[in-house]
Amino acid sequence: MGLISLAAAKTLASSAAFLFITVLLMAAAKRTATCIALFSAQCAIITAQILATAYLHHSGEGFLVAILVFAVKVVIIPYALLRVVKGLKTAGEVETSTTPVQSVYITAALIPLAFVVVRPYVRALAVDGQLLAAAVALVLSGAFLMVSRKKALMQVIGLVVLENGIFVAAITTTSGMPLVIEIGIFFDLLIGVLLMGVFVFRIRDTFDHVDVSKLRQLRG
Amino acid sequence: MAHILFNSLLVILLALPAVTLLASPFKALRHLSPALLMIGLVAGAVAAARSLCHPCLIASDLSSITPLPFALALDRLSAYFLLLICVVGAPVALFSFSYVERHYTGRRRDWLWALLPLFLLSMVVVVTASTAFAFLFGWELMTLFSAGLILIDGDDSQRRQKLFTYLLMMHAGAAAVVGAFFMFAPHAAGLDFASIRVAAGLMPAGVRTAVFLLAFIGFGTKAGIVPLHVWLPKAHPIAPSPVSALMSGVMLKTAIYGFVRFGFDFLGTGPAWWGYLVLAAGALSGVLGVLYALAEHDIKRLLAYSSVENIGVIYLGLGAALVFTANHAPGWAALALMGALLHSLNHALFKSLLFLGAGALADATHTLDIEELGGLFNRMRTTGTLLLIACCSIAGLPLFNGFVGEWLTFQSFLGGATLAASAPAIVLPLMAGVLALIGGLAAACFVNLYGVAFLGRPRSVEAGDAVEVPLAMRAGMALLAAACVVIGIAPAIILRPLSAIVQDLIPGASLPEGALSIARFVPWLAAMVIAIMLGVALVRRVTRLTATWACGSPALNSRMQYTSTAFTSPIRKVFAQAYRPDRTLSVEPAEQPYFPASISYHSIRTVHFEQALYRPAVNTIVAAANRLRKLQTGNIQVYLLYMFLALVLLLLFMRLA
Amino acid sequence: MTLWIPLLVPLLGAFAVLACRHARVAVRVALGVGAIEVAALANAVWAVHSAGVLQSGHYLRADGLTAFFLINIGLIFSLVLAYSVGYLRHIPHGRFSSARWFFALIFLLLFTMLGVYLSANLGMMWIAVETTTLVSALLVGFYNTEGAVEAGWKYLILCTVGIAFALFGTITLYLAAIRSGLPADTALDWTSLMNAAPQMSGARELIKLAFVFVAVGYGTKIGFVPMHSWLPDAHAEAPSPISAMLSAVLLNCALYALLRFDAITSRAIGSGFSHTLLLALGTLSVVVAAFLMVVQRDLKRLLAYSSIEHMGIVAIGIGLGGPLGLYGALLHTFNHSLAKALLFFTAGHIRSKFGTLRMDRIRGMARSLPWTSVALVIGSLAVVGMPPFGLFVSEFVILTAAFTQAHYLLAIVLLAAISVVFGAMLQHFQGMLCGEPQSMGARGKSLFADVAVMTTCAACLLLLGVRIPAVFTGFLHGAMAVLQ
Amino acid sequence: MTYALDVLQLLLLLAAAPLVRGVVSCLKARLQNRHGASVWRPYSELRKLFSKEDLVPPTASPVFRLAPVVLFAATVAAAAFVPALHGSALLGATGDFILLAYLLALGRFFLILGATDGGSPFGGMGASREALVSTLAEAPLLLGLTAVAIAAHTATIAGMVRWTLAQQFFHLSAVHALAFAALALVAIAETGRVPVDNPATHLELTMIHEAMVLEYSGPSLAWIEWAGAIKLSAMMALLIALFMPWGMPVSFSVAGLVVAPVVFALKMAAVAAGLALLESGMAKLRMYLVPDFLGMACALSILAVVFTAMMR
Repeated sequence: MGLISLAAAKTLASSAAFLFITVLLMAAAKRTATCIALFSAQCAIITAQILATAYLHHSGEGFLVAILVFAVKVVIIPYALLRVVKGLKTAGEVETSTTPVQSVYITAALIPLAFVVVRPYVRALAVDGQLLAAAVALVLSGAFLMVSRKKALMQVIGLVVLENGIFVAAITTTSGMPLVIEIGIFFDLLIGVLLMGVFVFRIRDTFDHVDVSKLRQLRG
Repeated sequence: MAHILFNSLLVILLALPAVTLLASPFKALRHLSPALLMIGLVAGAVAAARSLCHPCLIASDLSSITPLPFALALDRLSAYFLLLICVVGAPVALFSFSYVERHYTGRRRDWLWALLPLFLLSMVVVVTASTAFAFLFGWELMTLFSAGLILIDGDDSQRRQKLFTYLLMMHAGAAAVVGAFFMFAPHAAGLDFASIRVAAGLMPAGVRTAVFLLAFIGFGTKAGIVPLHVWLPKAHPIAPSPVSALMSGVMLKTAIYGFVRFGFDFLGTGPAWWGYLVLAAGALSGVLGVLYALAEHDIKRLLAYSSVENIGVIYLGLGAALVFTANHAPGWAALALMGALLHSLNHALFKSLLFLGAGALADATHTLDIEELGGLFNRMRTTGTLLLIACCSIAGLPLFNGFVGEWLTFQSFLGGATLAASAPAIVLPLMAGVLALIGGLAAACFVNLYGVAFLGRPRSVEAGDAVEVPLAMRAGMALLAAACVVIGIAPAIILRPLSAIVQDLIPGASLPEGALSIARFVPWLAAMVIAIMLGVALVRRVTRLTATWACGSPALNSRMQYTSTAFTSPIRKVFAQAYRPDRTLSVEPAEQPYFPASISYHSIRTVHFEQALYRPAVNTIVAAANRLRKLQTGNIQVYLLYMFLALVLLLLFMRLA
Repeated sequence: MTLWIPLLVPLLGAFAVLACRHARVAVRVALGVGAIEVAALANAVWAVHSAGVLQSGHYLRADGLTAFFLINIGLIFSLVLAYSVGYLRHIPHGRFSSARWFFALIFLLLFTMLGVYLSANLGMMWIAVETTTLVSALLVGFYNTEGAVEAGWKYLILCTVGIAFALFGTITLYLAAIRSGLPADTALDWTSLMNAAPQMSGARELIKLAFVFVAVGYGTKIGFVPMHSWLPDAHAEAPSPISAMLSAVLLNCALYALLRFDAITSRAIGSGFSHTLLLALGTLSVVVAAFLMVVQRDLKRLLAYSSIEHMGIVAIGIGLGGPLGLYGALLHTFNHSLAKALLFFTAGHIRSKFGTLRMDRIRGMARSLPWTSVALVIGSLAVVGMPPFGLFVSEFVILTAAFTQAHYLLAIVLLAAISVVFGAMLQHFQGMLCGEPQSMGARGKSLFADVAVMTTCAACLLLLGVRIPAVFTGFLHGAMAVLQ
Repeated sequence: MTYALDVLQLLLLLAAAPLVRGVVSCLKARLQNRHGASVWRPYSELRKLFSKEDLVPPTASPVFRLAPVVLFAATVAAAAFVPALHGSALLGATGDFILLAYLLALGRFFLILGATDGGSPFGGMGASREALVSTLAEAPLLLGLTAVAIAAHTATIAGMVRWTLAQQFFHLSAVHALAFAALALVAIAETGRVPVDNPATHLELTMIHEAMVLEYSGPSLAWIEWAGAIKLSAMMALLIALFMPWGMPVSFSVAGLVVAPVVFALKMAAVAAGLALLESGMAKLRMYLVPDFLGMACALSILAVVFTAMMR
């Protein structure tokens, strides 16, 4: 058993680093499809982290939640998003208002900012600082993605990354919410993403483009 | 007894709209609602008169029903103003008996008979309220109903623009009044007048000054003090004549009631500069009001500006009273307050008479521009005599009621010299000069109005074949004229209750000895003047009607007479500073000025208050709004940025707090 | 049991309506389900009123505060249902935009909102608020026009981001509860949190952090400035009954969630921090909305900004706290929902008669739409806070509270903003109401249902302004007792 | 007994009024090396006018005939305030200066109405100018009288005279000189004497009072002329009473009754001479210089009030 607990401890320690990598790659990504892939990788890392915490805390629920996360976030949502990308048939690349280099630099700057923000809380809550910083970094980069990307779908991805950040923060600090709430949250997230997909198709039907920054009819 | 009559007035006024709308289809019941209105107002007048002698405190208390305490009471001051409302309301209702029949038909007529009682009811609620909620309830409704009544006359864009200014300024004024009432909230147990009085004593001086200033601005807007008067010449002329009579005669007095209630009943004594502020406002309004009235041709606009002037005279009296209370001279303060209150009643009487007269003229000649009238005395004798009485009263001539109010104010200014402090001893007597100037200008203004409108030759066809108005209209006007003359000749009947009121309001006030001497003296003077007039009239004389010598020209025609512009041009030249009209004289062709093909002269009196004070205020608001509107860019990314910035700012605020 | 029925009836109703083929049958089924739903709500409210607190199972709970808001939702829902029956003539056909879907989505929205009110658990409440966003996004985008799609998208994205922050706030509160010793499974229960609140004063920083995130999160749904940007677009582009439902009930729903949080935080760490935050957000909303109303050109956008302003006033009421502040705020939510519903109904009529909502293009409404003009006048007088109507009473109470706590500057700013709003509303509406109508053909015939709906709204507003019934005051005090 | 004396005093004033005007015009003629009409000419003029017909324009209204009646009544009532032979007058005991001023305003009000009713341009012109002059004269008149009232601590005219009688001539402060000057200027404007208005001429450029009464003839003109004369003598008597009352008996005594009329007559003659000298010395002011003339009177009265209040 020692081996498994050793592996769990290792995953907990290293997941923060992996999360940072996905955040940076996503900032640099040019095509939506790569973003979706990176997102599903991110969710995989989070599943691993849940499994590790569940194992260390010996909570049966944890495993159930891990399975749920894996099903919803790693498989269903990316699959849905990819179908939307294929359905759009328009150019797949990511139109951004900031050049890729700039966005990478900004995201890179966000990570130390996350560490600074988190420091007082790590001391107060005696929690793994790295993971909490990763959570805040995810939230900040998700926000940055939504603000800087012009494509409607990229905004959805930014949103979901932000949700990931919050979810990671939840796991590291509270080691898991009551199961019913977790299920409810995932269910909501799933429907939310599906609905956003429907809206993206609607925007394309009505406006023949999915560039969110051109949606400026309603002003004043 | 007064209690029952007062409640019956309230019930009648409340029920009348329903009665009107129900009775509208039946021809026979056409005069039901006007008759009911008359009965209600007479009952109200009797109730007010009785409770002037012995006030009954809680007349009707609906606090158990209404969401917030709502009670009406008839202390002496409220009874006096209720008397004012009913004494003016009844003749106006009588006048409207036939005026409304001749001018409005069908739905408009019903709407007018439905809204008029509600308008009166809201004013009755304002003057008799004894809780803040009731007062403000009546205060806002009063503006709404008057706006409704104005809209009955038509809603083209020009009238709507004036109505918009009126409603906006009334609402801003009401906001100040709300502020004034609620300033008592931290110190008072509840917002009824009794606990407000108690709280006023405990409040620090700074809060008392804030309350006074808010009350001054709030009630000043409704009364029409000069910087805040811009709505008055816009709103009153566009209302139907009976309604503008009520608005000018009575609605302005509810503002005076409110200011007296705050200035004397709640706050009591305050620093002297309160008095000087009110005096300054009164003087400014008085002089500028009458000067603008002089420059007007439209009767209703002239009367509206003259209301500004009379409110100025009332504020002079109130200002003197405040200065006296500040200098611990309650006797003289009581006299000054009496002068102001009496002038309010007098102004209500003759101003509503003048507006009704204007209504009668409009009814007979279909025009309100005095430049087109003339020679109406021979064609409308009763209206002519009644308006002669009204013009004499408003000019403040002895034997008429205008003089008595101004005489009391003059006496109080003389009393200023008896004060120890040197500042009031100089300022107050000088105010006598200002009041005299206002009186002189008012006399000139109304001799111009009467002379041009009623005397000489008719200047237009309509004026030529004008016909006397029906009996009900004349009867309504006659009642008001009778009241003017009776108060003018025998002021004792109104001075005794007034002295009781001011003794209530100003504690420890004993009137100076010679103060009410006018009550004994004027009847003798009247007797002597009338005796001499009879004596002179009885001297036998032979009169012969013959055309007067016209320096050889064939015959005098109406164009040779002095028009109102000509009559007032010397005065307007002397006081040119107050007008500063922008005149445009254009001569075509410009290169030969001495052989012009056509000359056109155009002079608009720029209303510089509006340009200097209100236009910039409105422009800044609209400019700020436009800048804010640019924030709503339409781009979702910018909206997201707003949210994240808000979150970051709040987190920083949390860190610091 | 009495709580499950009102919750499940709209869910089943939604599916039942979807199942019927013809629009006429769908309407009749919808009305039937609506009637049952209102009866169930009434029964639930009366049960709560007599029993104080109803708890069924682990997740459903209803107390005085819930009862008060259930009355609001019941009244407005029945009005909206009755109005939309007459409104169906204008629904253009396209995906999702048929009568069946319209009623189904309305029932789903009702189901989600009842979920928020009846949930005993803060987590469940968050989930319900999230689903209200999803369902109402579909309703906002119902017309499938360019504006509707854009508004729907912005509404969906902005509110989901906002709600995510609210989730983080809930989790932080959950963390604070666990840190101060609450067992994990009941750490999110509202009652257990309230009972344990005094011990949680230790985790002061965490609770303040939680409140900030919740304020921003649910603030987005309530429409506080600066998170309000979606509200004018959503309310302007949605069909009129839906805008009425959004403005009158959905904002109150989010406010209800914020009230639940404020109760816990003020009991745990004192109301100093949370109330100053609410006062700041409220005043900012009132001032910015007042100024923006001056330059609006579209009627429904004007009404949307008026909703932001009134939510600001309610926030100020809650921020002032104390019996007066709370009484004024709760009464204001109820009055405002009635007035705003009335105004959106009239907006629906104007759109159907004049084909546009551009206020500068509408002339002579008084002659061509007499009944609607009367309703518009009553509604605008009420919204502006004129005496005979309810909002004057609640604004009077809130102003008294402000002055009693010597917030002079705040009160003066509030009075000034109300005057600016009065000027803006008067300027826009006098142009619309008066003047000569262009050739608008026959006068709009108004359905009996619409007239009945509008008269009930106006009657309730007048009743609450002149005479608040004793029963209603009972509910109001019950709600206040919960929050004290 | 005092009532009888007051009535007698009033009748004396009314009767002597035309004589005063005759004396003034005779003195002016002598100063201009003219023989001039006899002093009693105004009486014969009045008798002539009373016997003539009263011509009334056809378009005129009853106000045209009412105006002279009200003017005469108001002026007589005003004259009843002014003490001549002894300290008090018929209405002077309780009536105060405000009533006096406003009674004169009542008379003027109806005279202006009568003028506009005539329907001729002269009437309108006279009325318009009279309105300007009387408006501007109102303030200094009242302020001047206020100054004296403040000094005498009473508003009644009898009280003021009694207070001045009690003072020594040399103790009277400069303030009284200011008040006297202001009231003198206002008296000239009110009664329409030379610098403001020329009573003798019918030249339309200059006449104010004459223009208003151009339409009147016969008894109506007689009453107006007489009222004008009463007003002149009343104003002169007022100035004398307020500023030079010495010679009036303080208490009631037979000797006083004999001396008082003689002293009063001498003082009136002196004032009449002063007026005649002023009128022949000055030319009539242009119409729009009259406001400066009255502005001077207003400044004087304001100073009087301020200094009286300071020196209390």
